[in-house]
Amino acid sequence: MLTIGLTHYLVVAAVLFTLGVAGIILNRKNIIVILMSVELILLAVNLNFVAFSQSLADLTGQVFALFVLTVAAAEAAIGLAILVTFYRNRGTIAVEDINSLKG
Amino acid sequence: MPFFVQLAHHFLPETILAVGVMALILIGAFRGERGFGLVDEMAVGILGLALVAIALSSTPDTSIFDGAYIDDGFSRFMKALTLIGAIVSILLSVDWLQRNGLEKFEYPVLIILSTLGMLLLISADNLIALYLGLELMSLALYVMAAFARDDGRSSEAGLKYFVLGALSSGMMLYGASLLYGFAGTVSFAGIAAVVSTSAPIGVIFGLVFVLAALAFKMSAAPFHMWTPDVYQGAPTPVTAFFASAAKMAAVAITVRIVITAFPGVKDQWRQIIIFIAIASMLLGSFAAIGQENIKRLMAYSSIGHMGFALIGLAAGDEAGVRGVAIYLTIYLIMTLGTFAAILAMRVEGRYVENVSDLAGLSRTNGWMAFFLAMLMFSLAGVPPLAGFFAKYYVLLAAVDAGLFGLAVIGVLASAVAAYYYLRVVKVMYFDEPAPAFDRAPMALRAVLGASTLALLGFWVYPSPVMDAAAAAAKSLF
Amino acid sequence: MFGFGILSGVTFLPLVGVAFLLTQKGDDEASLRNIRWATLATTLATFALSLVIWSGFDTTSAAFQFVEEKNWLGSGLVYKMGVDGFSMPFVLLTTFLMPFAILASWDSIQKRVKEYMIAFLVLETLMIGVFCALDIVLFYLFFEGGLIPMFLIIGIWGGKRRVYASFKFFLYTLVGSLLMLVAILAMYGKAGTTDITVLLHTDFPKEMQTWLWLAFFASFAVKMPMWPVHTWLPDAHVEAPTAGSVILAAILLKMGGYGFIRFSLPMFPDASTNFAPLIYALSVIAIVYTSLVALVQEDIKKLIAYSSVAHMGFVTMGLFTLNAQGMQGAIFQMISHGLVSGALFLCVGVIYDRMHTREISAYGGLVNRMPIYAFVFMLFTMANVGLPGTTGFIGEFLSLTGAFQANSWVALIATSGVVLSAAYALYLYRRVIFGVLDKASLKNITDLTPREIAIFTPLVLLTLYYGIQPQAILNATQASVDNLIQTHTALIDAVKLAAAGQ
Amino acid sequence: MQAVFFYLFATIMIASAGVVIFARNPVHSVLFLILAFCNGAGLFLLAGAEFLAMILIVVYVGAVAVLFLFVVMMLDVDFAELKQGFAKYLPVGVGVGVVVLAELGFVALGWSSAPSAADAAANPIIPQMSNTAALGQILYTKYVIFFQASALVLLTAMIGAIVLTLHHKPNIKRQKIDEQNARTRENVIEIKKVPFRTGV
Amino acid sequence: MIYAIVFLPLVGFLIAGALGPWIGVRASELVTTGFLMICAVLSWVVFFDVALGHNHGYAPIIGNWMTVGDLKVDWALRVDTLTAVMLVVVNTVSSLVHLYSIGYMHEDPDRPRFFAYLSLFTFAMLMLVTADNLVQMFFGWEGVGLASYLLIGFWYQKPSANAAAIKAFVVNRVGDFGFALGIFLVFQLTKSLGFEEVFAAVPGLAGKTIHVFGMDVDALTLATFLLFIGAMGKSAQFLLHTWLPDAMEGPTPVSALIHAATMVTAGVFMVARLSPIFEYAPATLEFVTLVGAVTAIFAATVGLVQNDIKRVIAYSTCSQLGYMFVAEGVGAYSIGVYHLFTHAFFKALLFLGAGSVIHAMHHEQDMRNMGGLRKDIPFTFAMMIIGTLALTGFPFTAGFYSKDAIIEAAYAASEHHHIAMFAFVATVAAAGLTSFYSWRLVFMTFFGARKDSAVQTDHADEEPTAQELAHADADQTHQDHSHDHGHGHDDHGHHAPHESPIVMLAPLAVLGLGALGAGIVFGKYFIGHDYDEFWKGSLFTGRDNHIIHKFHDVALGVGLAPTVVMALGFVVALYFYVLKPGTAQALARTFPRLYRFLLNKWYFDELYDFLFVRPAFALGRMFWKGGDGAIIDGLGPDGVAARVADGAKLAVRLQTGYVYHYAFAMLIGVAAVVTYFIAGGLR
Repeated sequence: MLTIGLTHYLVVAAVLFTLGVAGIILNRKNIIVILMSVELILLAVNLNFVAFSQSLADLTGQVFALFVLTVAAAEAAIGLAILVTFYRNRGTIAVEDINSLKG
Repeated sequence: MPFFVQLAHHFLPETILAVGVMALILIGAFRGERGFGLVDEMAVGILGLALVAIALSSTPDTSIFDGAYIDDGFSRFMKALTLIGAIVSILLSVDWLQRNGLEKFEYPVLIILSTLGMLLLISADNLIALYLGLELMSLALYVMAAFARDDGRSSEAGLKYFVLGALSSGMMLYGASLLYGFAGTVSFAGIAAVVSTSAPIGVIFGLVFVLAALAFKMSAAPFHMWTPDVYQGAPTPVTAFFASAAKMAAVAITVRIVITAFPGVKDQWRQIIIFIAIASMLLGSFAAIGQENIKRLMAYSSIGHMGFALIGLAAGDEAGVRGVAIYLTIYLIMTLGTFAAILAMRVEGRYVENVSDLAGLSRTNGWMAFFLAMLMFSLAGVPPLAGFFAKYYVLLAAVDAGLFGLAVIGVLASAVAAYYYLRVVKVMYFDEPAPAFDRAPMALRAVLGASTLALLGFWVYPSPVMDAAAAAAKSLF
Repeated sequence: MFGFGILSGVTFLPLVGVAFLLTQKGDDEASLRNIRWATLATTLATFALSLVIWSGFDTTSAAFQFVEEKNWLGSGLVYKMGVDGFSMPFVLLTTFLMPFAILASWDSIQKRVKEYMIAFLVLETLMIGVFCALDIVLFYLFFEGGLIPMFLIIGIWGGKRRVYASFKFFLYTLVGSLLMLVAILAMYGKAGTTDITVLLHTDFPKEMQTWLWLAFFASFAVKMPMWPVHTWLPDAHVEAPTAGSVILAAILLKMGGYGFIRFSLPMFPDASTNFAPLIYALSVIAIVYTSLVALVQEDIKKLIAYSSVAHMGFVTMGLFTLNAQGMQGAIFQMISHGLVSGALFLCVGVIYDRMHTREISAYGGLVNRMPIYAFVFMLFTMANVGLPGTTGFIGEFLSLTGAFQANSWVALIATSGVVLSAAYALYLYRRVIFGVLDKASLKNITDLTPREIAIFTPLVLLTLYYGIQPQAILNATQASVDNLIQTHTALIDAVKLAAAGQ
Repeated sequence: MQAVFFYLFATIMIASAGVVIFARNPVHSVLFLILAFCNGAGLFLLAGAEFLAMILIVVYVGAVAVLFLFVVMMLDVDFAELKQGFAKYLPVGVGVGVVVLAELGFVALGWSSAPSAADAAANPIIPQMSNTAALGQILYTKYVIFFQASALVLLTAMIGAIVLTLHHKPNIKRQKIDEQNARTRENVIEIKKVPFRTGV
Repeated sequence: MIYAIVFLPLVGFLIAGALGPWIGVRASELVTTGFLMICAVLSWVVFFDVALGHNHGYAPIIGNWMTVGDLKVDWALRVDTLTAVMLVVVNTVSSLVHLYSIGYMHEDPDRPRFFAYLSLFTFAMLMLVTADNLVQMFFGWEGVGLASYLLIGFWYQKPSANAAAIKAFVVNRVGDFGFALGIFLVFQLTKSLGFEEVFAAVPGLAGKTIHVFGMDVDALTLATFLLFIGAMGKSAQFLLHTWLPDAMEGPTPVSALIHAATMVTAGVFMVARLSPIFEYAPATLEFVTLVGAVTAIFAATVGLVQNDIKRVIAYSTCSQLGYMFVAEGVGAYSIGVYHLFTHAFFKALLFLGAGSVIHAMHHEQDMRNMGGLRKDIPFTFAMMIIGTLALTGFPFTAGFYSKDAIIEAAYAASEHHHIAMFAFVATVAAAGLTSFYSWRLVFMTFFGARKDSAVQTDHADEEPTAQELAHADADQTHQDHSHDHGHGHDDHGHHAPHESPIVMLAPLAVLGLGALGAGIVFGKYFIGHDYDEFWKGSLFTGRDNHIIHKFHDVALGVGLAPTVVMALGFVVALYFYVLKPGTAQALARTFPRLYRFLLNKWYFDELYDFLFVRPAFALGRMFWKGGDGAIIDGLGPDGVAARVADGAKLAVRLQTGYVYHYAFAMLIGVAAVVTYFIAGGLR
């Protein structure tokens, strides 16, 4: 329990991942929170990579995590840009209101 | 192999696109709003150049960049399809963009960037390359979906696609991390080597997450939900691009990863693929019934078709992959043709996209009605049109692999699907005419006619496609 | 040229006509006339070419003749065409009836004539192809492809409920055929080829045969159509334009029977033997059931459509008797039905063109003004009833003779169909033709025009000629039938021996 | 000691992640997201990924999270109330969530890498080399093509953000220095002689 | 020569039928009648050559009809004594009827068609009697059925005629159903359908049992039984008789030709032709006897009360056919054929006479509207008397020889044959009844007071006419029966009865001659001393069958019995209708139920209507709306389409448009697959 091993990291990452997914599904308030949830998921993933990297004594995991971080930043930028566009058109970003396309 | 040799021999199409897109951005930046026409034409040229580069390359299958990237027959085949999809999508888009005030040079630039992502994706031979290719493709697609930024529906489409796409990326990454953690390597070959000896539940987890994300990209059920909304909301030329090029890449990487990285757990992934295939075919068949918006109809149709393509993958052997390759080729032609027709649906300068707007088309525009009808019959898989051969080869592989149940469900689903394709034909041929369409630009007519002729004549001289697909499939095994 | 043979020629000749029609523009009388004559000429040329084939056909051989083969599609698929005793009569029937279909549409089709004629010519190509194909996938191609033009013919030029009917027709047959497709694929997997001549000599395992048989059955039973998957037929017949009904009844329905002879019986002998009782049961139900239904119809075409189902019951029953009389009778019955039901639909078309209704109650007493028509209709009614001296009798008699040897109960019930067929056919005839002509709308109805007489004359003569001299057709099929029966018997005996050995 | 910090970081991170999701005020969500990132960086440090930890702070907290905050502020969204119907699906949603969590936990708890995994390592960690240097070594040699690709990703993001949000609004008065400098008296001012009592 | 006999009528048919409108009415009449005259003469030549001469018969093959496997069927014309007899009967009566029709139908505009039909019928009948195999016989069999159908429905504007035509065809088809099955069984047993081959194979099959219809039965019994069902249909025997009275809707010459002299005797002919088979099936023969006897008595009882002049004769025909079957049933085929021969003359005579009466009365057929005609049409009256005498078996007329022979044969056979005794009693009783109704006809028509035919009798307070009842059930859709039988009634309604023209009377005379003399002249050949020389083996009798010899030796009482009852019948009729008119009505009122029972022909039409016609329509409707509509379409295409539509609705409803639902779906998808694998892994 006191020696922190791979499993500890994996469990923490799993919980964080689940929270992120739950955030997307349960959140009904606004879409920004969903974007944040996505960031949480990516954090969990990075945690996994780093933990594996340490456990396997292999840098590849960290490289992967580095790219994830990079891309996540780009993703966040685009996500927010689309969000702003949407807000300009509709004047809302409430999740419940994003349903003019359905069926 | 020296880096630049690798670039020149095996990375040429990608290099052309990357360098080309820089140039286009510069041109666009300097010419501003007026740059669209030039950039657009140059974009076609660049993509065409890449296509030529692929067509002319005859190098043996080679892995480059320390096993991160592979240049083989399969990738060349799929890249060619993707590039064709991209080129035609641009051709289809010009008129629409101009009429809708969206003639921005960023559009072709984004298409090329996205296409570049697709090429990376198709050739990816490790998880990092997979991820980067996927994201490069997707980020551009998110933007393109929302490209009509003054249109609320376009924004909504972009938003939905983005949110769900980000979720799927997260899932894929989580799966990738598990795979990496288990195998200690991100290369497909390395994973294959490890997994062939033992495959604990953790690996299966990783596989499921990765496949879920890829299924999302190719819009297979139950990860398809974004598809109808995005297809409907996105600008129509963008939808065409989604439905053509993007799918090619997504299916290609799915095929590559399960075949090259997971041959040891074939039984497991086959079950996943079968599940996804059946769900997609059923959903695609049922949900499209009663759709009034033809783009939405095509969205559901594409879901069903992806399910069908996956039948070939489920067979998991060379014949199956060949089937998938043929299927995608034919599907690409059908999709582009259909979207050409959809883009030609313009009444008094206004674009319309309801099935009922096609009413009586056979009398107001006989040729277009005929072409579209043939496309519909082909999509329904009625012989002797090419759509039948697409289905034939995947079913053949499935039956050979003993997947009778899957094949039977597949054909029954296609019978249901035939209903809504027929409905389009019925509206065009049996109903009283609606207002006639404006004359479509040359590009649309050419694409529509050429694709229909290709479908009609496929059975006369199919061997180019057949041989290429066979060679492509062979390189994976 | 390109090494294609005469069969490809006859198959694709109609497409040449199509190419010509495509060059025709305009809706004026002159171009309409051009279109009609060109179509007629094409069908006549096709018929002539098929006669050339017929003249070179060796009836004493059970082998495939005029075989041509081309590599195609790779992976075992070949473009292979050929005819034998089973297919030759159907090729002739098809090419023979097409000119009549065109003539029957001469005046009655006034809108979109060019498209109509193109649809028919394409349909002809596909129909001939079905009977000539010697590759099972090629067969399937033609078999399914025929749905498209027929769908359009019913849907565009059909009656009030044409949409429902065309969809029902298309989807019903599609579902059946798709199951057959799966079976074809499985056969390919097993045999490694789709060449029919090879498949005929492939032994499929028993278990597999069962499934393959059922899948083929699904397709052919719908196409036949057998009870209880016949319900598309009345709707399709009723709504289709006259020529469409003619072709539907005369040729498309025969594809199911042809399929049974070409595939189910020789390729899956065990399963065919095992499933024969099922076929018998469905056939006799069809005969009695649909005859009774025909009795109460109010629509002329629907009545004839139901009677077609009953007659196809004789065919399926005869085919599965697996004796010479039954099978020859069944094949003959198909040819005969092709002539007779085609002619009957033409008869309906004659009065439909004049009155634009198919309600039986709208007619009555036509003989007063249309004696020639009454005679023609009577003759075909009697042929439909199976009166000796007409083709209808030969088919019915032979298939029943065969059935009696195979299963007396089946023959007993099926024979009762002759009573019922007399009842519904004469009841129809009486209500349409006989009686006092007291309906004001009929007062000015005219008798057959010379064009119509020209249509019916050959049909009348052939119906009578083959009723008295059926041997021309029977000879053509004999070698193939004998060959099939011998092979089948040998196979079944071998299986029995093996079973006994264990 | 390591364990203490691990538990500390992990607990705070998960707790703040929970707040991110459930906070009613989106500004609070962003702030707790930053907290979660900081603690995540702590965990990275514990796992020996110093460079990544710094990147996380610099890029994520410094740029991404601030961008979020900026957008939240800019859009000025309401504190949306939970709508009806939410409770109806909650049990199902929570149920599925719990199942997923249990499964992930099951995998995590029972984790064991393949025996050959450590040997398969393509880029073994060399203890003598600093984390940053080692990463740099790989990134600019072996994975340079990915490095370029990620650059294209960022380019795409830039173009995308611009094309979606940059508005060239007409009728906005801007200072055009070159034009202003280029003005001469001659072509700006025109002198007219106006006769008396007739008006212009 | 035989070709000429058989095919001249066909040529006549084609000429009159195809060219009738061009060559004109008169030419059509002359061509067809002329050809038939030639045929008749040639037939007699053949008769003298084959039957009375020493020619043993021949069967030239015209050509192959069909050859399929073992089944080989040829077109051939078999000529032997039996055929020769039939040729004579058919062609003689037919030519006379052609001739007669020239007069009878002279008002009808469609005469070419009529004569064409008559010739067609004759051709078919000749094909039947010259058949050398069962299939060709079936060809003729159905051919005469077709001609009968056409001729009954000749006046197509009459709904009742159409109904009767259909009824005749369909009821005959019921018989054909058995005939066809019989042919199939014979083929199965002997692998052949040619008479020579079949007959040769039959002795080897005697007593053999086969397994058909799930039972083990005696092969030949079943075969003959099935074949006999065909005979019952064509010869209007009990249970399948209902069409014959209705067939009187056709023109009267048709009734004479088809429904008295020739076609209806096809069944009798068939049994005689197939005597080599029937002889080996004693059980069937008993059945034949039974059916014949029941028909004889049944038809006679119904004939007692009918008022339509033609129907009386029709029932009489039915009854006489029963006699013939009784003879054949007891093994005396020659007697059956002999009665067929004599009956053809006197029954044709009676019908043509009745036709003459009807012609005289301007197409009035109800005897209650007739009376006292003997002075107006004396020649017809005389001929009718001759016919009646022959029918009732007045000594030395034709009927006397043949009918008495049957009764005696029945008695003679009764020592082996239980049913023969019943047959004897029945035939004797029927002889009495025959005498009664025949004389009743004569008395009602020719005696008593003249009635004005122009005034329609008000039937309201009387019993309904048989005709009304017959048609009430023949077809539900036609409830308007006009009494306007035939053509020209209105034009000539007010003229007095008149004698018919010479073309009608000449045939009567010829037939009258036959009715008087055929018995005396030919008796010894058919059933007497020259039996063997005459038949030359064309009829087969088994080794134990001595009936031809035994019937001559029956007791005197038996021989006298028919004559006595005949006389009795005459007396009763005389009393009822001449001496004390009104007795019949009184009797009818005393036994109303019996009267109605007989008048309505034992309610057979109603029974069949209830048992077959209505259920057939009801079943058809049920199968159509219920089976096809509700069940097959409901569960099949329409049902599937509805379910698919439901599925589509569901799929669309899942597509809510909410992002979180979509994400949730993805999660569920992943969770489901993962759970599946974990569950699989744990297992």
